[in-house]
Amino acid sequence: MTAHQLIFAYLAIAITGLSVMVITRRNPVHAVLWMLVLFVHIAILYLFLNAEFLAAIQIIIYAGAILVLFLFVIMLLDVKDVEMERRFLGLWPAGVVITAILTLLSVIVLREIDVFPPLGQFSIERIRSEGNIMTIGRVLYTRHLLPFEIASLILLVAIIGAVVLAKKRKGVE
Amino acid sequence: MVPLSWYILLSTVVFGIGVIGFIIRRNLIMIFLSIELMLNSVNISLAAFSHYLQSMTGQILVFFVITVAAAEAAIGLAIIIALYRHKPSITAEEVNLLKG
Amino acid sequence: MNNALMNQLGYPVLTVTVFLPLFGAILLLFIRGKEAIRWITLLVTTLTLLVAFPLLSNFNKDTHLMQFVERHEWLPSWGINYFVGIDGISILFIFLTILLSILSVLVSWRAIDTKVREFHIAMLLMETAMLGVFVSLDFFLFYVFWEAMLIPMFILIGVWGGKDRVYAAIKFFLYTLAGSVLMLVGIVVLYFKGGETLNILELSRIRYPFLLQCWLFLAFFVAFAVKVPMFPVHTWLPDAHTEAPTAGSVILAGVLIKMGAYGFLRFSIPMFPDATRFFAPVIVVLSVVAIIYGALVCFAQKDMKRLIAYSSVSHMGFVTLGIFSLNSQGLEGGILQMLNHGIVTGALFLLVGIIYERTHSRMIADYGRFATLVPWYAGIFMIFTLASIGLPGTNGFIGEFLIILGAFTSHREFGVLAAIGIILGAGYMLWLYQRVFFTHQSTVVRDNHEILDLNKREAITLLPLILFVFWIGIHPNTFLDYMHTSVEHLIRQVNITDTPGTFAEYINLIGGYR
Amino acid sequence: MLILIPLLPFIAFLINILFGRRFIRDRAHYVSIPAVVGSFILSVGAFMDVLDGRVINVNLYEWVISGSFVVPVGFLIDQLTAIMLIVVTSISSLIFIYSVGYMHGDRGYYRFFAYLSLFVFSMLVLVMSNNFLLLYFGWEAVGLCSYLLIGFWYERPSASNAGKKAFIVNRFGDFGFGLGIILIFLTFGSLEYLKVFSEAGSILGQKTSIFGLEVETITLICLLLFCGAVGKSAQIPLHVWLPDAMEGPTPVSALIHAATMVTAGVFMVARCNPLFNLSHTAMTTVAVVGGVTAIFAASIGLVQNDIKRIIAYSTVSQLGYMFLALGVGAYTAGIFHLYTHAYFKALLFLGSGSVIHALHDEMNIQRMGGLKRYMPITYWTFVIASLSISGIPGLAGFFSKDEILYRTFLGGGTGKILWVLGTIAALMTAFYSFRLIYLAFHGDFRGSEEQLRHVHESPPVMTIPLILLAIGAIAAGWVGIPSIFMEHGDRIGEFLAPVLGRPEAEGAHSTEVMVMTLSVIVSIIGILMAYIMYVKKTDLPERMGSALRPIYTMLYNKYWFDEFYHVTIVRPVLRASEKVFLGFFDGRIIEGVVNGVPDLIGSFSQRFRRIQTGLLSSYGLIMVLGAIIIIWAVIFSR
Repeated sequence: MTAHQLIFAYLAIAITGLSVMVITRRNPVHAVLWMLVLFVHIAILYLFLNAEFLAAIQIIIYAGAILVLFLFVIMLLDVKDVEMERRFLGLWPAGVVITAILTLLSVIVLREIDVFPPLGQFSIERIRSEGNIMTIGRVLYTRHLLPFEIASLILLVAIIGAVVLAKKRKGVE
Repeated sequence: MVPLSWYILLSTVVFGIGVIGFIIRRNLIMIFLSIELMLNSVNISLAAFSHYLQSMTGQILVFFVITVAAAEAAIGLAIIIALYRHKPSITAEEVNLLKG
Repeated sequence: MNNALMNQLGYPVLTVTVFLPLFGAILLLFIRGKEAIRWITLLVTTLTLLVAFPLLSNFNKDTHLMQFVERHEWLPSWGINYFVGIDGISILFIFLTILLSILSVLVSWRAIDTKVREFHIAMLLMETAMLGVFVSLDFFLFYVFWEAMLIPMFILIGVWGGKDRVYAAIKFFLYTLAGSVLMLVGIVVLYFKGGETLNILELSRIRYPFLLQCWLFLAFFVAFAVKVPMFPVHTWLPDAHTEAPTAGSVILAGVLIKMGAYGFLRFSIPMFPDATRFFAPVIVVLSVVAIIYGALVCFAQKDMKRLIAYSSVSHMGFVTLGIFSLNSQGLEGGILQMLNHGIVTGALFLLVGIIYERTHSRMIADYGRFATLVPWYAGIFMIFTLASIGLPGTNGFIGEFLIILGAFTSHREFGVLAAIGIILGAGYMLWLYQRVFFTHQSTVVRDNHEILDLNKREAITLLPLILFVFWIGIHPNTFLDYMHTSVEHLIRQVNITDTPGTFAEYINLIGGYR
Repeated sequence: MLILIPLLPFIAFLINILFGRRFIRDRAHYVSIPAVVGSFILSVGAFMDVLDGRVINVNLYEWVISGSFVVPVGFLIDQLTAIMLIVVTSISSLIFIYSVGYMHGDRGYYRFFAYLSLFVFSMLVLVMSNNFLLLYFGWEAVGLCSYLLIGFWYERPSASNAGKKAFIVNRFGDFGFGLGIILIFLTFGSLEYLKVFSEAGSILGQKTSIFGLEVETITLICLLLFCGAVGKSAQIPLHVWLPDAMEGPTPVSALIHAATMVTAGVFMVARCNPLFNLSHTAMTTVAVVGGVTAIFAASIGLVQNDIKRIIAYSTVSQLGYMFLALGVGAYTAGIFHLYTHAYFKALLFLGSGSVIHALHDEMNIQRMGGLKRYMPITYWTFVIASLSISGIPGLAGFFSKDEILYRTFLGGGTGKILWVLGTIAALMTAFYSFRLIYLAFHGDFRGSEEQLRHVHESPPVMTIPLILLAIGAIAAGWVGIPSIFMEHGDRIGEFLAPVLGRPEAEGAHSTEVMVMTLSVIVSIIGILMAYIMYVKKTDLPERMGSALRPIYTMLYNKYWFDEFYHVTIVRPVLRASEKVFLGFFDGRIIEGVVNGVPDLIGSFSQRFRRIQTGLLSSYGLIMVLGAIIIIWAVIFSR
């Protein structure tokens, strides 16, 4: 068991535990905070996969922006205590069991995957030499330019949508 | 060297947890969080594949997933606010106007 | 005569006849005032008669080929073209349709007062669709008109009908649609099997394998059996008739029902001769059952229109019996009986409509001793009752006698059973006549309605029909002459047992006609 | 010229029916009588032509052409038709004149004369036609007129019921008749008399199978044709309509149900004698049916009390005689009896008509009596007619009925039995005829005072036809005097020979004399019995009646034929159509299916609706389940 594998093991266990913690918290705020810790661990994992840019994005955007947004909304809707108690739906054991089956099956299927398409030309050394961000930028703005523009459109739509939905309509109560 | 299958295993487990969260939680916001969780698990597997297959497409996809997640979170939460204004509680059961 | 299918008249008479009512319908959109609408519709329908008249005068009686043919590309990529023409079989029905349309407009002069414009537009659209079905020689065109026919009738029953008209309209529509959907499947199969063309003439020349013929025959049979209506699928007819307004009933009984039988003559028999010969006994049994079943049920009817509706089930049983006896007497008798049935039952519905306008009741029990009240009406009703039970000298007799003669030659026992239908027919019709006009049943209707005898308009409506009853009765040859060659041709087609000789005859014909 | 004979009455019909209501009203007879008399004169002219040998057979136009089935509209005037023309037109003229008086003041006066003219037209077409289809046309048209005329006073439910009954029972007969005509066409290829009768011999051996049983074609044809005759001439199974037809006005009964229409069946069988001669079985059936009907109807006539019904049953019985003659091959005797019977039966009906007219529609002879004093002409003409029908020598009935009995006697084994039946029937005929006379005309009046005051002899317009018919009843017989009395006295036999042929069996003179004397004795006994029972010992009928109570009730109720038909045919048809066909088939099965399918689909979709719970998590759960299934499929599909 090399150091590398040990760290991975820790990360894996941490991520799984944190995820469980996230979905079991009674108070949504605690859940969001645990989520934050989870995101940090995921960022570290990305580092191992030498995707530094992704790790940064994860922390800044995902944890920084989206979770903060969640916090704002949770604060906005001061959920009453009674809401807090009954966390789970009536038939929660059924849900857990079914999902367990789903996960099990997926694992069986995914373990079978052994076919490897030809390796791309971005070997690890090359990425290290140029720097992750440089490579992403070159690839992003050449082959994936169109998706990039569409992504910007999606965000624009999201902004307008959020404003329209959340705005207080005059008189419509 | 950590083999690729472990990463896949990890992402599947996290995805499973996300699904459980989505199914059994009553609070809409917690459902949203579970969705975020599911998305992150997908990101993990994408990143892993990008690393092992030495191609940047994986990372680009993760990048786009995050943007979409952001948009989705914004819209979702806006809907929750609109719902909340309509009826104080935001548990999934009350929101069943779509009942057939 | 290389172009064997030429158009004698030069100008496209069929297209004009078929689409003149449509043009009239469009015209109606811009006209205001109920009276104006009625007069314009009457004008359009009579104009159609005048336009169609040359068809009769220069119809060439001794060729079985299609006449007054028009052929234009419509959707060339699928081999669909606007291809119309008529022959001995379809020419009489065109005039029956036109005549009944005129009379329906006349009879609903006072009866229809709400939404007059829509009513007359529906009538004209109906007329175009019906004429279209009789003239079209391209399956696509045929199917378009076949379905187009349903919509106006659905509206006629659904809007201006009686109490539970919606149920009747929907039942009518679904019944026919279910049938014609199967026909559509048949058409598509034919399209591929017949060499990527929808031209009816070419499709009826090709000899399909026996099993395929059977399947296609059944598909078409369902569509036409529902329309005819043959025994098991007839229950839509009484409902449709009781709920339909007078004009609707006249058109429904006069023409729509003939579509099914016409379909047999135009499609089932020429295209699937072996299957026809194979299924003929089954259909003959069904027809005989329809005759006797229809007649027997009439004894139990309380409503006049339902009784006449069931009697037309029995009469159409005679028609299908005649057609599927597959000999010249039977076929000609069948076609003539379709004409007679259109005239007689159309007239009976007109009569019931006329008296309904005055007494607002169709129940036989409400009537009694009307002969003294409305003698002229009683006299005319007697004429059509006698025509309906086939008294010699009227048109009914010629048709029924030829049919029973034809049925007797091909299926001896069924001819005898069918003849029982004549006795039953006399039974229920005379019983109806007696209860309504002679015996003193009830004064419910007589007291609180001021009942006048026929006025001029109603007399004019009935006059042509009376004329036809006696004309066909005394001198049927004027009508039979049109059919002889076409029926001979049809019989030759059915009885072809793969003798190359006759087949060769078609080949050179195609050459010339192309 | 020839076409005018039927055309004149038809024109009269059109004029009366179209303009009757407003213009003609009570002057309708000015239109109809000239027409009928005109055709009578033309008929006499035609008779003269035929007398000196000119048989006319002309086709006017092609009526129906359909493939090989070609039927012309054409007329054939030969000896048989000539005689029928004379009978029909002469009696119609007299009855038309009589109706002027009888129907005077009736609201539907023009309608009555219109229908009568239509009837004469149809009867003439029937008689003159030269092919079976035109015969069928006349046949049904005559049936229509009898329907219209029986139900003339349609206010009375019994009248319109009787009319409907007559038409439908006739339709039963025409059902067989139509099939017979079709079979003729199929075997001979044509419907014209000349072609059919000339080729009659050619189909002797032929057999046809119908409903599985193998029957000789010629017998089947003859039986089917006879089936029509039975319907029209009211023989045994289909006789029920004639007594009810008495609901119509008396001139109608006289014309249609005595002289002309009912004899159409006899005429048709005589016309088709070439066919009937070929089939022995058909001939015997005709004879047996005729004989049985004769005695059966006569027996019922003994006990009836309604004056017109007695005469109606006497008509059925006399028709039985005619068919008996035809059955044994004596066609000329049959037609001769038809000829004489037309006169005295019409006279009987008109006589009873004037009695009813005088007593204001009193039909029951038990409530009449002693009318001799008030209505001498009617009485004497009635007596002449009764004597003639009973077969008293010298009068018409004797010659024709005796000829029939003689021919039957010669007709072999069955002939002898039928001859016995015939003689007994002759006894009954004499008895009931004179029972009627004694009850109606002799003794003291049993009606109401008010009737007595109004009793009067009928006006001349009614009595003159009675007298003329009485002359006919006497003189008509002299045309066929048997060879015993006068050398070639049987002029009518010779006249009809070319069409109907000569009967082969020539018995010795002695047997003819024996049969003749026997029949005279029998009729005299009948008259005496009637005299004793109804004039001398008037209590005898009650004692006899009570003694033979069961027989009396059976006869009085006409052997319960009507009730039998009602139970076996009418009620089952009505109930079946109500319950079985409309109720069960239409109501349950077909409607069930037609309405069942949409309901089924409706309920099915109802269940699906419940899946949409609106709960987010349940949707999630379903998605997961879907995923599991897909993955499972992927795993195990490889």
